[in-house]
Amino acid sequence: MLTLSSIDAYYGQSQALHGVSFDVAEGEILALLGRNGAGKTTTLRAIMGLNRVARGVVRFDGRVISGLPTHKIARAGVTLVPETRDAFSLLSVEENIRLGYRTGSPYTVERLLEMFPIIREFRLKKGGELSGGQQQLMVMARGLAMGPKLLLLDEPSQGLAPIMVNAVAEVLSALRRDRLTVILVEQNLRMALDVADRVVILEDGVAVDALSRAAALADPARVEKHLAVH
Amino acid sequence: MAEPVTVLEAIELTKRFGKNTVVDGVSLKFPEGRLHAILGPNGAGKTTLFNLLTKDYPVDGGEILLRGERVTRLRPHQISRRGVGRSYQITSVLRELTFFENVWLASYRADHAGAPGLWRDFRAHWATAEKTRQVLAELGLEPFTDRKAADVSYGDQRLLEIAVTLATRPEILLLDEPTSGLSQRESERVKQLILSIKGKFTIIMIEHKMNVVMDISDDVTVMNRGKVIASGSPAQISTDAAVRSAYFGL
Amino acid sequence: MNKNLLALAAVVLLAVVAPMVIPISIANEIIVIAIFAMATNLVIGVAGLYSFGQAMFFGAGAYLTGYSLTAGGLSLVPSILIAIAGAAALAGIVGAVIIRRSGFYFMMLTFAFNQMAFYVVLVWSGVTGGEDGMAGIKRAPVGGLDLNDRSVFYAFCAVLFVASYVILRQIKKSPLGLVLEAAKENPRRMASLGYSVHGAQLAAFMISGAFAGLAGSLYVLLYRFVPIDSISWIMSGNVVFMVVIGGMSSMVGPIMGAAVFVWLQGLFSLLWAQWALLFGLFIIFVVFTLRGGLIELFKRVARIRRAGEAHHG
Amino acid sequence: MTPSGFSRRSVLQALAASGCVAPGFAWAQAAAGDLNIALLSQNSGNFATHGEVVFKGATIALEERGHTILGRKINLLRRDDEGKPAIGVRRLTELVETSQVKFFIGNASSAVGLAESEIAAREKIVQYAGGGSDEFTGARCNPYTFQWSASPYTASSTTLEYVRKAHPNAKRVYTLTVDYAFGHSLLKYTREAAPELGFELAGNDMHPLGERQYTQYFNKALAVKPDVILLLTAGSDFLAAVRQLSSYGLKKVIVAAPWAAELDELKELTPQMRAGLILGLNYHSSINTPVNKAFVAAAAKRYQMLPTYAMAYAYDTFRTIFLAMEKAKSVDSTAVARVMEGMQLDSVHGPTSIDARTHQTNRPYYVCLCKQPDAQKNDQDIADLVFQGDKPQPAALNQCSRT
Amino acid sequence: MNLVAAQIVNGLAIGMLYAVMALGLSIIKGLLNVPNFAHGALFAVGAYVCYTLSTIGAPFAVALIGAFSGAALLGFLIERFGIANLTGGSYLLQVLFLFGTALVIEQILVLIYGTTGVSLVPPAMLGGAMDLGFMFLPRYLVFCALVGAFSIVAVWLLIEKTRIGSSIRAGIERREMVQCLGIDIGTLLTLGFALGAGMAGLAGGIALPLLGANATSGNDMMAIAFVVLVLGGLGSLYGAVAAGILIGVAQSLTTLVAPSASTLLIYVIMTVVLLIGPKGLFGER
Repeated sequence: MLTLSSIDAYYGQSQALHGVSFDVAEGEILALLGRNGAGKTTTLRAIMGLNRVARGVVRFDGRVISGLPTHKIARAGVTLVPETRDAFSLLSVEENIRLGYRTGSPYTVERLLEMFPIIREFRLKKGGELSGGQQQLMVMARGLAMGPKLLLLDEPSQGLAPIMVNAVAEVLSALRRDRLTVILVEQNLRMALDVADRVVILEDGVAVDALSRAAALADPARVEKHLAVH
Repeated sequence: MAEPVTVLEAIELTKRFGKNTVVDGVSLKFPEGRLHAILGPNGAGKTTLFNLLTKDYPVDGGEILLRGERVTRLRPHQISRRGVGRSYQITSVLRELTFFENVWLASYRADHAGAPGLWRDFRAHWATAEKTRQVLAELGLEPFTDRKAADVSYGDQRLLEIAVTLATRPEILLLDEPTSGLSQRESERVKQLILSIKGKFTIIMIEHKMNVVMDISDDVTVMNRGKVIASGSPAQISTDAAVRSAYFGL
Repeated sequence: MNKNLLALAAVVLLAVVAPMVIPISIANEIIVIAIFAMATNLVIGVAGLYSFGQAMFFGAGAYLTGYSLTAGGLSLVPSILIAIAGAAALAGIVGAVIIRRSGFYFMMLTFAFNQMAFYVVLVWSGVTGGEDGMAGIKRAPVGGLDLNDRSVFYAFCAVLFVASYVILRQIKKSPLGLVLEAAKENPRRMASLGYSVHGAQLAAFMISGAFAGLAGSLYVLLYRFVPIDSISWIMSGNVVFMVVIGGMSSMVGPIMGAAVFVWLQGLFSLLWAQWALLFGLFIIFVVFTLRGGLIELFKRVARIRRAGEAHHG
Repeated sequence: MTPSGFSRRSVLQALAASGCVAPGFAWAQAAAGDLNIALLSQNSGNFATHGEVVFKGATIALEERGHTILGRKINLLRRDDEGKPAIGVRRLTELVETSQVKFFIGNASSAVGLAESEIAAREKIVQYAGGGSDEFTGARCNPYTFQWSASPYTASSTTLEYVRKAHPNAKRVYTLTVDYAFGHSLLKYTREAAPELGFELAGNDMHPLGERQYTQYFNKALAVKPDVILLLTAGSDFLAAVRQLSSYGLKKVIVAAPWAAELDELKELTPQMRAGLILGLNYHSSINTPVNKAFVAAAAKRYQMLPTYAMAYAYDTFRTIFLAMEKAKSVDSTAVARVMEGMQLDSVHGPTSIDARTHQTNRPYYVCLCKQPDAQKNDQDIADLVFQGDKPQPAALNQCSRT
Repeated sequence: MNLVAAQIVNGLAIGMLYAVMALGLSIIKGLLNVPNFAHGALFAVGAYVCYTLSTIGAPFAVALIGAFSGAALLGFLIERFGIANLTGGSYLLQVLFLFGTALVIEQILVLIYGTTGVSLVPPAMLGGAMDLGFMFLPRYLVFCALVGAFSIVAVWLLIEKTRIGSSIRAGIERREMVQCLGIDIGTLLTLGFALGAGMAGLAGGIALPLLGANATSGNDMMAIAFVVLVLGGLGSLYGAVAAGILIGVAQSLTTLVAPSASTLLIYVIMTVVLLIGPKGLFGER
């Protein structure tokens, strides 16, 4: 469904991605792992057209989307839920979600309020009045309201209290049941491996490894050595 | 051996943004001459802690002691003049200026306590210019002397960032992810650089690259959700359960 | 170094040649307004503080000179010095109050202070002459020079003009200038290096005020009259546009801006009553073709020439 | 030069004056013995119509004598002062330097005229001013500046005299005054003249120059139930005030303004807004004098329009200057100025004299009553001349220190 | 006491006019981060459109709609062909462009309508004054306040209750994210500018019977509108409305004690407010 072929991308003036290639199949959840600064966020932003793709091509649904303006990529069915949780703080929760809604989306506002019970009670509050976790859920709901064919999720559990992490995990499982195509950037390895079908590991702007969930679970060291402590 | 002197101390430091408490009652002591690493997942509040220590942000609660003096209410440039130098996570080099100018500004500050001069061409402040060239040479950045910062690679900008911080000749050095966004080779260079200055300064460093942290730091503190969850030697930390859980959710 | 001398030579040449090709009073006004524009560039271009209240200092210089010469009964040089000191002091007071505000708020505050100054001058007509302006100003001789002679007065202004250029250019290249340029880009970083950004900006604001005061003072001596326009916000707006049209990257830009503004306005107004239309179109043209201002023209020519030389060499 | 379109000549002139062409060009004309006289008026901005009409008046004065005086060709140099003192001074200085101009007339704005009078005094240039301020003939009088407009004293007293005559029962007068020198002097003279005519000053408000919002003043004024509202304000401030006053639809209150606007400017108001307004004027086309009749006929022939203040000002001042030149048999500005002092002539106002000391033109002031909308014959038929008076400023009130 | 009440009523009406003008500025400043120096010229355009439509016999309501539409169309063109091509340039460049554009618009108005200004008598039913017992209140002032309030409510509904309105609010806060939702930011900015410009034109139309119109008559209003904008606080759309009414009432009340200070007053208020609370009265950013 999505193919990245030898992407070079820049973060400001500095080159953040060096020839990154991978693809995502329809209905698949792909986890993008790597340390801070490895280029995960830049990859998502490059797909979305927010960062310039200097070389290489991004194909989505058979057509080249690299070079298109962001709103056209969005209209083609790609949705980004950024790690910065860009809630519109002056809009109510419901308005936030409605703003994302596009006709024909299977995720109607009503259904989303159903899926995210925790935000249903805040639907008339302003986005800015929510806690970090509530905002995260709201922004995910807003992304889903667009009825995306491909959802880009950037660190949805980052900095959240455990109860909220669980709520995010539940939503991810729901997406998995819906067979939605997702690229998930996640530092929480357990959460990533819970839902992902496949894992791609970035290090210093290079895709250094790609493996299935089974392989990752079988050989955790292979993943962990790129990520942290040891 | 006598206990080393504490040069910088945070007491119950707290910072809130709206409803989110980003730094939540953090108390830490930084002894003189040691390299202290701060770890934690994204959003743990590490950079905010730095911003509080350098007074880039006003403090919502708690105190900061610098060599025993209460500095909680000072302004950023006053903190800087008391010998606290800092580098930023997002490169904050002056992109429109050359390497020379960037480092010169830091050296000049160290040389010159009063108001900046306003007649002689800044390049003609020979002593400062000489020191500037020295710092650039030490970090192997001479070839870039007259290049605009915007025109070089990210890695070289990161090195410039450190050069600028060193040129202020601080006693306490706060490095915010000095290797972020660098390639393996570049971050090895930075690591060697930090090793070479270790011991001359008190260094506090936010870092994600475990190999860097484990190889060079004396003490490690791990933060998560605004709180300190573990402190100790690198070896202790690498096996700490709370840390593994914070990182991997295991 | 070479480039500096070249620019200085060009500025001197301009000052010498101008009165030969255009009416001397217009040439004189151009060099006086150019001092004002250069002073403004220190604040806007170098320090990145969008001041829309520069006429406050120009006008302060103008009225102080007028008052010192008439009611004060002082001679010329002390009057000019009082104007400079007074304008700098006013800039110091206003700056101390508003320098911590940034961007659009700073712009609006400078504008508001300018308006307040204007109304004070308008209402305090016993001293300032109000709407009718301040009259009766004479150019007393200075050290045996008869300044009533147009050419002598022009030379007097030209010397001060070149001196202002040299001083303001030096300030731009001085440590203070570099600190200001750097603070424009990243004030937080400058503070973390230990610089008092507001202190440096306040200094620039005062220096700019002082030179604006000098320009106001010379303007009054040129026309021997203080028009109330000299402190109007329109003057503040105009000088900003001169700086932007001319180009902010060097002190030569504002000089070009002032020359074009004063001269072109006169030319257009002779051609057509609706000259402001031509002027507006000219501004739009500059905005779209020469983003760096008129000074870009020279840079482009230089670039083409360099390219040509490289080609031949 | 017409307001739109360029002619080759105008471009050449412009280039010459601004120094694009060889600098000698501009001097060539004077060297040939021509007389350069200047017209500095507002050609751009809000009162740009003024500049156009002034130019027409000047043209009639020149054409009347075939563009020659004492055997010399007269060149009329026209410059735009934008209605700003600073620009007026700049343009006049430039003219003095490049074209040896020794005679000029100018803007209706006193501020511009007074700024220029400084140069007139210093460079010995005859200025025949048309502004409203009494400073021209008062504190800032000088040997070369003459004043064509009536004294504001004459204006205030004449206007009030008419109100007294037309409305014998009117008693309470509320004044709204613009807060700068011109407004202050009108107020001063109103306070002198009103009690003598049996008016009681019920109140006064000062409004800032450039005020756009007047309803709050009228609320305050109407609260004291005046018989007359006297507007001591001018130009666009006056027009805005009248517009907003008309929105009250007052029937009983008399609205008068001794020195507010000329008929050209009144065109900016609709006939309903200005109906019944009592207005003091420096000139009206129906003045019944031989010179004026000839002038009105010339204007009708040349421009198909009724002359108003601006046109008459330019015509009458240049005509007077030319008469003085003939009398002096010289175009030397000092000689001409000496002749003008105390000169007696027949002007558009009829027999007229110029005060030798103050340089005030002693002439009548006119009061008009604006017509009801249905009584207007055409768009130039705005107001009827109903009264005139010529009470001069009492010597005790004059501040001119010349002897 | 009665006079105080009268001045407050008067101030409310005038303040509403300031509010309409400043709300337009606020939308433009919020979305495009440009101080619209052509706002005064657009005000004049609205006034002239209203005048022209009225003189050819259109009902006053239609003339007001025309005033809005005419200025909005012009705003559309200014953004699409001007400002949109200057993004990435310096802030001052955009300011300079708007300044030049304002000059051009003013001069074109002079070419079309001449330099003598125009006036319009409001329709008969809006003429005259109502006797409220303690004051005479011109009917047109009441109308002015009502239309002002009505148009503010209409804009409020547009911005709060419609999809495009929430896009505008969202766009003011986070341009990038709005694009990620599939909204064309370029079009949104153009529409936002057109809406703001239309508000200026509408204010010009409403003000026509009170202030008349000439090519530069919008500049005085623009200066006040900028003060109102800053006073209300950048980033707060409705701060401008509250501040506009506040300034109108304050100016009106000053007339009772120190009339000649009323112009000075607004700058003093603004300075004091900004120095005490640096973000204006209702600023959120």
